Amino acid sequence: MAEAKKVVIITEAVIEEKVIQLLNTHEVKGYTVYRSLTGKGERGLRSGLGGLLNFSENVCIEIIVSDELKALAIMEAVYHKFLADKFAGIAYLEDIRVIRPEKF
Amino acid sequence: MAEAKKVVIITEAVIEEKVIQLLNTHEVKGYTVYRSLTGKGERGLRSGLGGLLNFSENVCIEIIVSDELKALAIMEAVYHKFLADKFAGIAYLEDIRVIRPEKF
Amino acid sequence: MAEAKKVVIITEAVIEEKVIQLLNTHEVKGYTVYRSLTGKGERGLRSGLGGLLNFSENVCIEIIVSDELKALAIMEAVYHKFLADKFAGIAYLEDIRVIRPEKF
Amino acid sequence: MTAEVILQSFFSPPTLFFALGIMAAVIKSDLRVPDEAGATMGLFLLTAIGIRAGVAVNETGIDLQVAIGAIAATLIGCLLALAGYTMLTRLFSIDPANAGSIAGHFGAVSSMTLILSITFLDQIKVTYEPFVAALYPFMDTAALVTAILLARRSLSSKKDGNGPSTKELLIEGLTARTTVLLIGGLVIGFITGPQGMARALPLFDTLFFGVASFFMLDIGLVAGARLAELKKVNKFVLGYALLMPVIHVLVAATIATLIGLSPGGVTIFAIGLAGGASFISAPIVMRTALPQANPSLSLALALVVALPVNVIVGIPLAYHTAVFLAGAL
Amino acid sequence: MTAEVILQSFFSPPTLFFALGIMAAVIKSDLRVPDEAGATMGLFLLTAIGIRAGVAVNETGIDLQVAIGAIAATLIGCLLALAGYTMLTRLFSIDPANAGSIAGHFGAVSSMTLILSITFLDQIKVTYEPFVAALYPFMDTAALVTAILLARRSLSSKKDGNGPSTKELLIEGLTARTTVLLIGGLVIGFITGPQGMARALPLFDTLFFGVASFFMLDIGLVAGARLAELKKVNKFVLGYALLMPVIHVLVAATIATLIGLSPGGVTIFAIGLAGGASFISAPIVMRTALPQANPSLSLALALVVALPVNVIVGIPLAYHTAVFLAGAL
Amino acid sequence: MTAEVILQSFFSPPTLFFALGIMAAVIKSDLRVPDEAGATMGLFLLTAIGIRAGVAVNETGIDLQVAIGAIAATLIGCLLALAGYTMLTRLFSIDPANAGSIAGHFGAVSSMTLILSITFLDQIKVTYEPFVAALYPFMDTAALVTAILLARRSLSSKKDGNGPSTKELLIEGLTARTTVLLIGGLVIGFITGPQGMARALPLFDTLFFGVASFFMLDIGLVAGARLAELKKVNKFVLGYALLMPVIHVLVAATIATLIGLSPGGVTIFAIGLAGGASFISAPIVMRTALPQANPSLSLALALVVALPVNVIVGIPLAYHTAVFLAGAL
Ligand SMILES: Nc1ncnc2c1ncn2[C@@H]1O[C@H](COP(=O)(O)O)[C@@H](O)[C@H]1O
Ligand SMILES: Nc1ncnc2c1ncn2[C@@H]1O[C@H](COP(=O)(O)O)[C@@H](O)[C@H]1O
Ligand SMILES: Nc1ncnc2c1ncn2[C@@H]1O[C@H](COP(=O)(O)O)[C@@H](O)[C@H]1O
Ligand code: NA
Ligand code: NA
Ligand code: NA
Repeated sequence: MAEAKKVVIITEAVIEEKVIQLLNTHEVKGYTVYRSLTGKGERGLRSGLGGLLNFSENVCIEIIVSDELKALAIMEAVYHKFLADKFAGIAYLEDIRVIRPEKF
Repeated sequence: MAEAKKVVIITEAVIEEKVIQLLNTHEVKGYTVYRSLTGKGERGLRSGLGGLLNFSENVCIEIIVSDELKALAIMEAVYHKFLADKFAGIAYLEDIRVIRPEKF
Repeated sequence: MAEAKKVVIITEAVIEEKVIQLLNTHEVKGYTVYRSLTGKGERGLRSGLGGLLNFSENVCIEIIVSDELKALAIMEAVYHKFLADKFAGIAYLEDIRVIRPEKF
Repeated sequence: MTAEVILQSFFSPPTLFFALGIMAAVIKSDLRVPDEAGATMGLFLLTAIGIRAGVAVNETGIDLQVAIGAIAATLIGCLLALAGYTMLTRLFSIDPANAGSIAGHFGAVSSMTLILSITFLDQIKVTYEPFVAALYPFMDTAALVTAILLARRSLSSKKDGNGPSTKELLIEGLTARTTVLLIGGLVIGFITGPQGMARALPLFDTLFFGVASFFMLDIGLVAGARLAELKKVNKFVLGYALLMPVIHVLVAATIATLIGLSPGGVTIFAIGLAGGASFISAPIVMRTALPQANPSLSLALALVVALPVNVIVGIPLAYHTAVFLAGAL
Repeated sequence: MTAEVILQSFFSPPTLFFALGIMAAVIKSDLRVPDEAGATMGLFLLTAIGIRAGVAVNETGIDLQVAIGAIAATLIGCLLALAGYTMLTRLFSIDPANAGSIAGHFGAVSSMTLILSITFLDQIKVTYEPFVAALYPFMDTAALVTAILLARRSLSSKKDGNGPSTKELLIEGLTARTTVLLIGGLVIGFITGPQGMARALPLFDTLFFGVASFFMLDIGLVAGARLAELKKVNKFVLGYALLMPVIHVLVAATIATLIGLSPGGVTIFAIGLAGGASFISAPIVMRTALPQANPSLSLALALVVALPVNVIVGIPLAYHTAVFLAGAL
Repeated sequence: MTAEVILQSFFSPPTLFFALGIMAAVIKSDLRVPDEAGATMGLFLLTAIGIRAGVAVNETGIDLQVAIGAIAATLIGCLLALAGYTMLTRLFSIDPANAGSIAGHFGAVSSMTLILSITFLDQIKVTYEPFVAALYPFMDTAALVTAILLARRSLSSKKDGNGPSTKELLIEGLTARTTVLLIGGLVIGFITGPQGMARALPLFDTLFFGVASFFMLDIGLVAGARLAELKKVNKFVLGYALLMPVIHVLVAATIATLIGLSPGGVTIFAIGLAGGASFISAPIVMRTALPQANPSLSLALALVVALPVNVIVGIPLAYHTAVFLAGAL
């Protein structure tokens, strides 16, 4: 068991792929995506629009990394590229413990 | 980066709107909802009933607040109004770190 | 409010029931399941295959227990029985605080 | 002849699909109908009932009978809920919350039973007053509101003001999706008439029976998964669930015959509206209106006891009662 | 006669279902159409339009008119986006991002309006050149790309290279699901012809009208839930949304008549392609191409203003304009 | 004439929709069929096959041939799995887990290929023994169980007792949703017969071909998204996937002719049951029964290699073989 960090990003479903591309440039070893979330924040209520489009839905992307600095770098990058002024979204960090640290 | 608290509430889908109304009276700045969960607890297995109704499904509502006392107040309020003896559900708290604390 | 541990297991949807059977042998008092996740890890991209089968989907199973040793035992058991070499998946642990500790 | 009609009802595609669903659940097959598909079939069937009724009413015209029917449906809804609640609390000593919840489920309308009573008449080629299906919300809302109010009067928790008020309950009943689709479909069908609707009927009319059959597979799967809950049910309550639909049918058939409905219309009124026990909308209403009640209990009674009994015995029984009363009264 | 056609359009099942959906949302009914059901109906309708067009083209043969139509559709797409953008920025002082987004939504094609213009002609039994629906991607992509490029030219953020390039935009338009299904269906229908497709037509042809009607219930629910957003909309912009479809129809009808389309073909070209404001694909494209724009604004205008106006007034207007121009030009 | 039938098979709506789906995936269109819609179409098609077969058997009656067919199907399932496993391990030195998984996928029945073989015969108007489709679970379960047992015998991990036992495997096969729907539909169709089912046939019969076509779009999208995985596949294994269906067809067609099936029945037996490689149920079974096997490999072979080859070449080939054998034997 070793310490690791979990970065959580909740943002608009339309940019899911772009966020993942950015994660890949940071060479993350894995991530998990939860889809079809709804939520509310500064930029108002975000919730589905019938079956027409996933455009007002949120997704949650979680990335576990062993290295705290890397975690912070990912958060900053996502924050500045997408969340600061363009797309609705938040990013936060949690401390967790994992079994095989070299995996993350 | 600043400390913040994440309150997590897992409860019956039928009261989602009521819980959110309660959150609004606490003037939370945002929340995120995960739908269509299943689970098991004191009050037995809770899982979907075909397409007939969402009445035995769970939802997870996450609220991030910067202020620990506010987080505790929200948990207590939800717990006493809904979970204590009426609806199936649990509530817990996590420590997290966020980028723009004034948002929460 | 008391300390508790949350064990999180993210793995293939096809073994959801088997993991839950294992949890039952550990006499957990409850769990929550999030379905239809997608993700990427050592064993490649895992995401839905049209409506044909849920076989390349992930699920997230969360178990809250008051006792740290029990949490570790669950993680180890799931890890060795399913994740070590057979099925795609990860397991991790978070510290949380709960309202009625005897429930968990 | 009764036996023959019961056989015909039993060996019809909807019943057989229901049985297949139950069996699949019992043998723990991995067969699942996606939730969204089940929900969509349900919406479609309610809309189709409304449309068919509306088109038919457009052809036959409206008269005083519709208003009389609405009043009768409302009164019967109140009456059945009151009778059920009293029986459950007095005779079987059930606590107020569960008594209210069960009486509400059985007083409310089961849209599936309504659908099946219509497919039954369609199949044996018996006509009926087309507006009868549209009396749904009157009986449904009346029964739910009555049952909830009775239970709340006896519950201390009624004072904590947490549940919905009577007005909220009425609004909830009248804006429920079943009401909106049935009445909405009826109005649309009435406005457009057979000509305007002609090109949409291959969907709403021709496919109705097939979709109703396939939908019963889903209902059967859900019912089958709840069979185990029956074991936990108190024997008396089980008896109530077996007998109550029959009483509902007899009472409602008599009144429907007295207000002048044809045997077909009486059948739908008696079993499609009064006899069925709601397992789609009532559970949701009761969950928030009487949260102290055990939701598994009322659901198991409505879905696993009342529905099969109604499908196999109740529908043909209602039809025969209607034919008998038409001669007798 | 115009009034009669407007009435006929208003009292047709699709319009009435749309109204039912809006009403259900307004009275806060719990009626919801599952997302997946709505999406599937949308995919089905687009495929069916393509198939029907393809089978019809197989019967009539292809000629030069198709190529001329494609060029005309592309030019009109650019023109309408340019006109809209200029009007919004110059006359109403809207900022570039929102002006680009709104002009793009209104220049792009609304597949729902396209579907309804076809059901309208089907119902009044007017024929049309079958290939016209397939001009969709030409006008749609041209309008979106033009609007985005105009907005980006005025935005400093165009330099941060974060949004898609012009080439990416073109590719996005041509690979969009609407394009793939319409053109794909057209090609499949064309290859198999009426014989090969015969056994699939009970699905793609006979059910088309019914599904289009039922789908409008879903669209109405979504539109109804957004009615509130109208209050926040600037009055001038509201005027733009009310007037613009009419201008689009007049411009497009004139050009379509000049290139020799029949009144039916002109109707589809003018309202089904040019007059509608996209509320399915444009919002997604604009969200990533011009993220600074307010997505609720353009969506409310397209869905809550333009769609109802088009359904009730626009479609019959386009048809009458087409008939008038056929005589005049 | 063979070429003509191949062309007809290639240019039929199901094949063209499959090609459209693959193309949409290749050009990275945003076209997606919602998972629930795909699943529902699959359930519907299996039920419809069962119902159609049951109604037909009701008309023709049952005889000894059904029992003989079931025995033959079981034996062929075992035989094909054994042959495949031996070939893969001996000739191509594939490890036991992957060899078992691949042999199981190819020995098991592909419900899509079954559906397409039926639509093919429907379209060229060839009749067949209606019960043949219902032999599905016999061949399917026999092949899966045989392949898994062979692989487990060679794997040390078989001792850790983690995977399902032989009995569990048999139960899994017989309670699988494909089995339940096919056999269930067959029994229902048989009980009700043509009269009882008449009102449900607009759904289960008239729409069958259209839904099968549209469903192939979804399958094509899924297959297209997996094309890349082919590059990683060992050349020998690729050859196995290309050749094996042909061998299956020849073996099964011979036996089916010997037990006296008509050319139509032989076609369904040979390609609809034996020739197809399962990509819906087998992957799920294998994932838990032989978790050491690479799931992407077998899926890519079944879906991206065997399915297209079968659709284009396999089905017409099986039909011609059947016609030839009917004359020769
Ligand atoms: N305080 C919060 N707690 C939980 N989730 C939040 C919070 N604020 C924002 N979110 C989520 O982040 C999304 C975008 O937030 P925003 O950019 O503030 O509109 C919202 O739709 C919510 O899903
Ligand atoms: N120990 C636990 N760990 C994780 N989730 C739980 C736990 N206990 C309860 N839950 C969740 O909370 C819901 C309601 O719990 P209960 O009120 O205990 O029946 C369950 O259906 C689960 O989704
Ligand atoms: N570093 C990570 N962060 C978040 N989720 C991960 C990570 N690694 C793996 N996962 C999740 O666990 C699943 C299985 O991982 P693996 O066994 O590494 O292929 C993936 O599909 C992801 O959903
Ligand atoms: Na009732
Ligand atoms: Na337009
Ligand atoms: Na096979």
